[in-house]
Amino acid sequence: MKNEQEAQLRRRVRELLNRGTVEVLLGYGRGLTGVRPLFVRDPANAEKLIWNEHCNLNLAGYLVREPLKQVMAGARIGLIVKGCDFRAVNVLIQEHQVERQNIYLIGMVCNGIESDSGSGILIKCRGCNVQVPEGTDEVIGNPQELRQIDGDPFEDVRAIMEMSLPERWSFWTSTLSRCIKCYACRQACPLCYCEECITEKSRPQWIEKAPTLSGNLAYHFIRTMHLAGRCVACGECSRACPVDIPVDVLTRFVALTIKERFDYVAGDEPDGKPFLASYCEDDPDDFIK
Amino acid sequence: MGERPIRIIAFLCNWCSYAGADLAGTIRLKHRADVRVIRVPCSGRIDAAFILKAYERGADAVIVGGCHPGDCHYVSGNLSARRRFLVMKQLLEFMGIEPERFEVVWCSAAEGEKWAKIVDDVCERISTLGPFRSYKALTASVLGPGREIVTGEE
Amino acid sequence: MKQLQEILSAIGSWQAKGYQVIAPVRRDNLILLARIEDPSLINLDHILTVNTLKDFMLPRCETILRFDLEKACVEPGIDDSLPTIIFGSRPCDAAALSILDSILIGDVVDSRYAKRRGQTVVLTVACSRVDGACFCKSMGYGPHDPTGSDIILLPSQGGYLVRLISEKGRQFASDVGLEPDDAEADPEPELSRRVSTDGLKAWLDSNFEDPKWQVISENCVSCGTCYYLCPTCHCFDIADEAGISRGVRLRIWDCCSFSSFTKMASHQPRVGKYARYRQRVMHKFKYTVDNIGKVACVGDGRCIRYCPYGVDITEILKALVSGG
Amino acid sequence: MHNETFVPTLATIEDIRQETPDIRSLRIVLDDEGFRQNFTFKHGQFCLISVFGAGEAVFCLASPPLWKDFVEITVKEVGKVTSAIHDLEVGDKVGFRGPYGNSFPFEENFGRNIVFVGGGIGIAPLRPLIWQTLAERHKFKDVYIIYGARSVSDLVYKEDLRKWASRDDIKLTTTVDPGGEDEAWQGEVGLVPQILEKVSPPTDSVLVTCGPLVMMKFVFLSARKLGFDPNDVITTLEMKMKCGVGTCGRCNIGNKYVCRDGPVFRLAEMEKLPNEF
Repeated sequence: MKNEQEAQLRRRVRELLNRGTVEVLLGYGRGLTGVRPLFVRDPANAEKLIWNEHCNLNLAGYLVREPLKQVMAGARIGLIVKGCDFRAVNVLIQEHQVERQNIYLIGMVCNGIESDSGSGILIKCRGCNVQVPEGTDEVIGNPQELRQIDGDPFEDVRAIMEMSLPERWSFWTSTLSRCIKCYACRQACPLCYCEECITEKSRPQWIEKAPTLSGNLAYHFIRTMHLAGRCVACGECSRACPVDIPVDVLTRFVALTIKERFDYVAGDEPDGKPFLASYCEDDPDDFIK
Repeated sequence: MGERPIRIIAFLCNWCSYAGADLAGTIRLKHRADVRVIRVPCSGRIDAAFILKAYERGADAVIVGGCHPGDCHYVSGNLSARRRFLVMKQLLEFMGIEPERFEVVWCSAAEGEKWAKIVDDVCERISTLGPFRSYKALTASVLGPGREIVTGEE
Repeated sequence: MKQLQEILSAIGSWQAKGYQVIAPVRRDNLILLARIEDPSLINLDHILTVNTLKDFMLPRCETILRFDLEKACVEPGIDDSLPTIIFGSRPCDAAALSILDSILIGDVVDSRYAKRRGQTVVLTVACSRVDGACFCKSMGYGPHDPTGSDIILLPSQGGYLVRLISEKGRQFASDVGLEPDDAEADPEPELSRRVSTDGLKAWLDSNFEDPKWQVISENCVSCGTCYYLCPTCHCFDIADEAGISRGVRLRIWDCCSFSSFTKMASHQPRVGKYARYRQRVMHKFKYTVDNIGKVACVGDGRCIRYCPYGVDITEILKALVSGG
Repeated sequence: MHNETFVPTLATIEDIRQETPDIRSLRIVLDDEGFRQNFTFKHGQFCLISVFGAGEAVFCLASPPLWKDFVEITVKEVGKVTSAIHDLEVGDKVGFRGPYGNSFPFEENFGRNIVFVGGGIGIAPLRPLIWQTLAERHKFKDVYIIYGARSVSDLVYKEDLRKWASRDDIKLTTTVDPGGEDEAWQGEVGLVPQILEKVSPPTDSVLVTCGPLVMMKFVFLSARKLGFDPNDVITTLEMKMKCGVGTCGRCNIGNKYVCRDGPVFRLAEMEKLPNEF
């Protein structure tokens, strides 16, 4: 089947680079087994860009990392986003990490991302309401060809919520015992951009440096708290984990809680207020004595 | 039973809840002595790391306390904290920690009696629940038996 | 030729004598090297395990010492290392041990590492399959290479041939009654991934400053995956975990891609992601060569397989030496 | 005694001298008698000191090997371990590992002029060599010491400075940065490299220097300008270190490990290393 969307993307990127609308563009390229980030500066290299149902990566994190972070001021950086990735960009804008006028967003109409393991459309895509990204500088793809993606995007989270407390404890402790503290989850997260992570602070040392179970639990708990109201459920953390820890189940549980209790979804709009940096007089307080 | 007494850490804001706890002592309200209080400037200062560190160092439960809404010395520290505490409480439970081990309380400087009652209630529930053995077991697991990190001052 | 069962029963008999057996087993969706009690759980249907032998020789966390300040007492961490049989790891992982040996058992001896190595017998099961990330041949090893192994089992017509490599291996084999075979093994599987190291060292010797370093490290997000899964990376941190008066000092894996790795209170000598990535490449392909005469890479390909963002060391080595 | 590579031996703090508001020197006595009696080191080597619970950090041995029965270290409060050291009192226990690293050349410089150039706490690693040189003073020609700090109160080893000033076989010049002088100050005012150029020692001397990184870079420039051979300019480097024996992997500058191949380097060697320190 001809990939018209990909062809159109390459055409547009070539134009944007030729015209100088963007100086560098970050999109998807081919990797050993699937997709990897591709920086395009030379219009001729636009041919190397790919777009297909395996373009799972959320590239927004590169905006706040070297080398793009350094060229951010004044430069126009092109970024290819799916509707869900755009939420991460919005959070970065809300938190003043990225200036909207410095980036040029190409939104891809998306029919859902297939899992690499062949188990169908990813859980994170279920119930997607941003298949056609809105608010990007341009959209590539045909909204007419979309199919609705049904299902519960929190199915894996709810599976754990249905467990008893001891079952949950044993699930998390046995899963987290595999953690080697490589910090791939943190580095992959588009929203973990702190110059100095709390794990690196030594006075006091809040989180044990060693990959002991207590240190691992503290790390993942605190990281999840730091993503409360910020996590856009892109799943980069779990995808990056070399030992298969479902890190995003933690952050998505919090996202679900915040959605249900506060009707708040992270990154829905660029001028939204960060969840934990704001409050309402009538926020829930039924848990307080 | 017959084990070491339970140990509960309370992080209380300087302006209301700490003063409330202080009042409970000053007017000699009889309440359980298993709670150690750590004073913080505002409930807004209480970070998730505090709670985890308390468990790591042997706390069987943690109480966090702030001013009633509207009374915050810094206007809204407690209201921001309220959101965070809700998430923390839910997340602890999601990871399998009994909800009794993390309590949130609003307590004014005049509510010595409320504080005394909360302390008694929490202590009672934690005594029934028992020490937080599952958390203490964590430090031993990766390093193997006999090599556990002993940081609690048992 | 021997069947797997025959070999496993020999190993089982050594378990009874107090040896621990480390072998590949399935854990959820992963194949990991782990201590096993039941040899029947051994899984040899893998290309490579996620973790490496480093996990057992230079563990991700070990207690150097424990202290009790009230008693003014400092004592070395309990050494409960056991005589160990490693079974079913691959030739690249064994080769990595020979590199670690040269580094950690040199002028200065890393006492814990040396002790563990001394009481470990490595029974490698050579590869009958490889994948697109494997490039051991390019690093001078190969799917049937015996470097670092004490005994290597070569696949042959559905069974295995026993080849005794080291004195330790010969001793072990005679103790368990494992006879060596001299029949011909199946041919080595072909590797599709190749990289030439011609000119690499010379290029690294004279191009510490080069704009290419910025380009090749562009995709890297500075996580520690490639380090933690690398069989030869051995950098570590030493840190105390303590309460008020009692605690432990731990040796923990550390990683040159973290900016905290070289950060001092007074200054940071290595600034920038590209500089940290350069350190990784230089360390493996130049500094270690200068210091011990070996490249610190065995071509196991884990860094390629597990990098979340497709950073590919062979592609990078090619890009570095290529003109332009 | 154990033979574990990374387990320190216990030592006791015998004396503490507050050098400046944020620098103190500790006199440390090794507890194990056998180890103490056999303990020896060379000027320029370093040790690792542990404060149990805070961790371990690298310090140069700041007393000369000829002072027996104890060693001294000089510590500026900058991070976790150094702050913990600043909280210690006489009688407290620390862990000691060492000596590690190479040392300053000594015998090969007999018959030559020696110029010591120190800045701030950077004089600490030079101190053992200075005292050793003075102990064998007749084997050298002229001895220059140029030492500076930000201000008068930041000068360390004030007692040593008095002793050196009172000897007529040392050409001692002390200096403070402009604005760092007080009313009683009788030394120079100016940055160390400037004073080095002003003193202008003969260029067939051996120049040994240590100080803040910026100062050293300019001292090297000045030394070059004065005409020193880079083989005769010697310094000692500091990098983050954990193991002390060349395996933890963080103190390298190019293929040289500061803990094992250093900390003492000649300018000629350093010029061949990548600029990553």
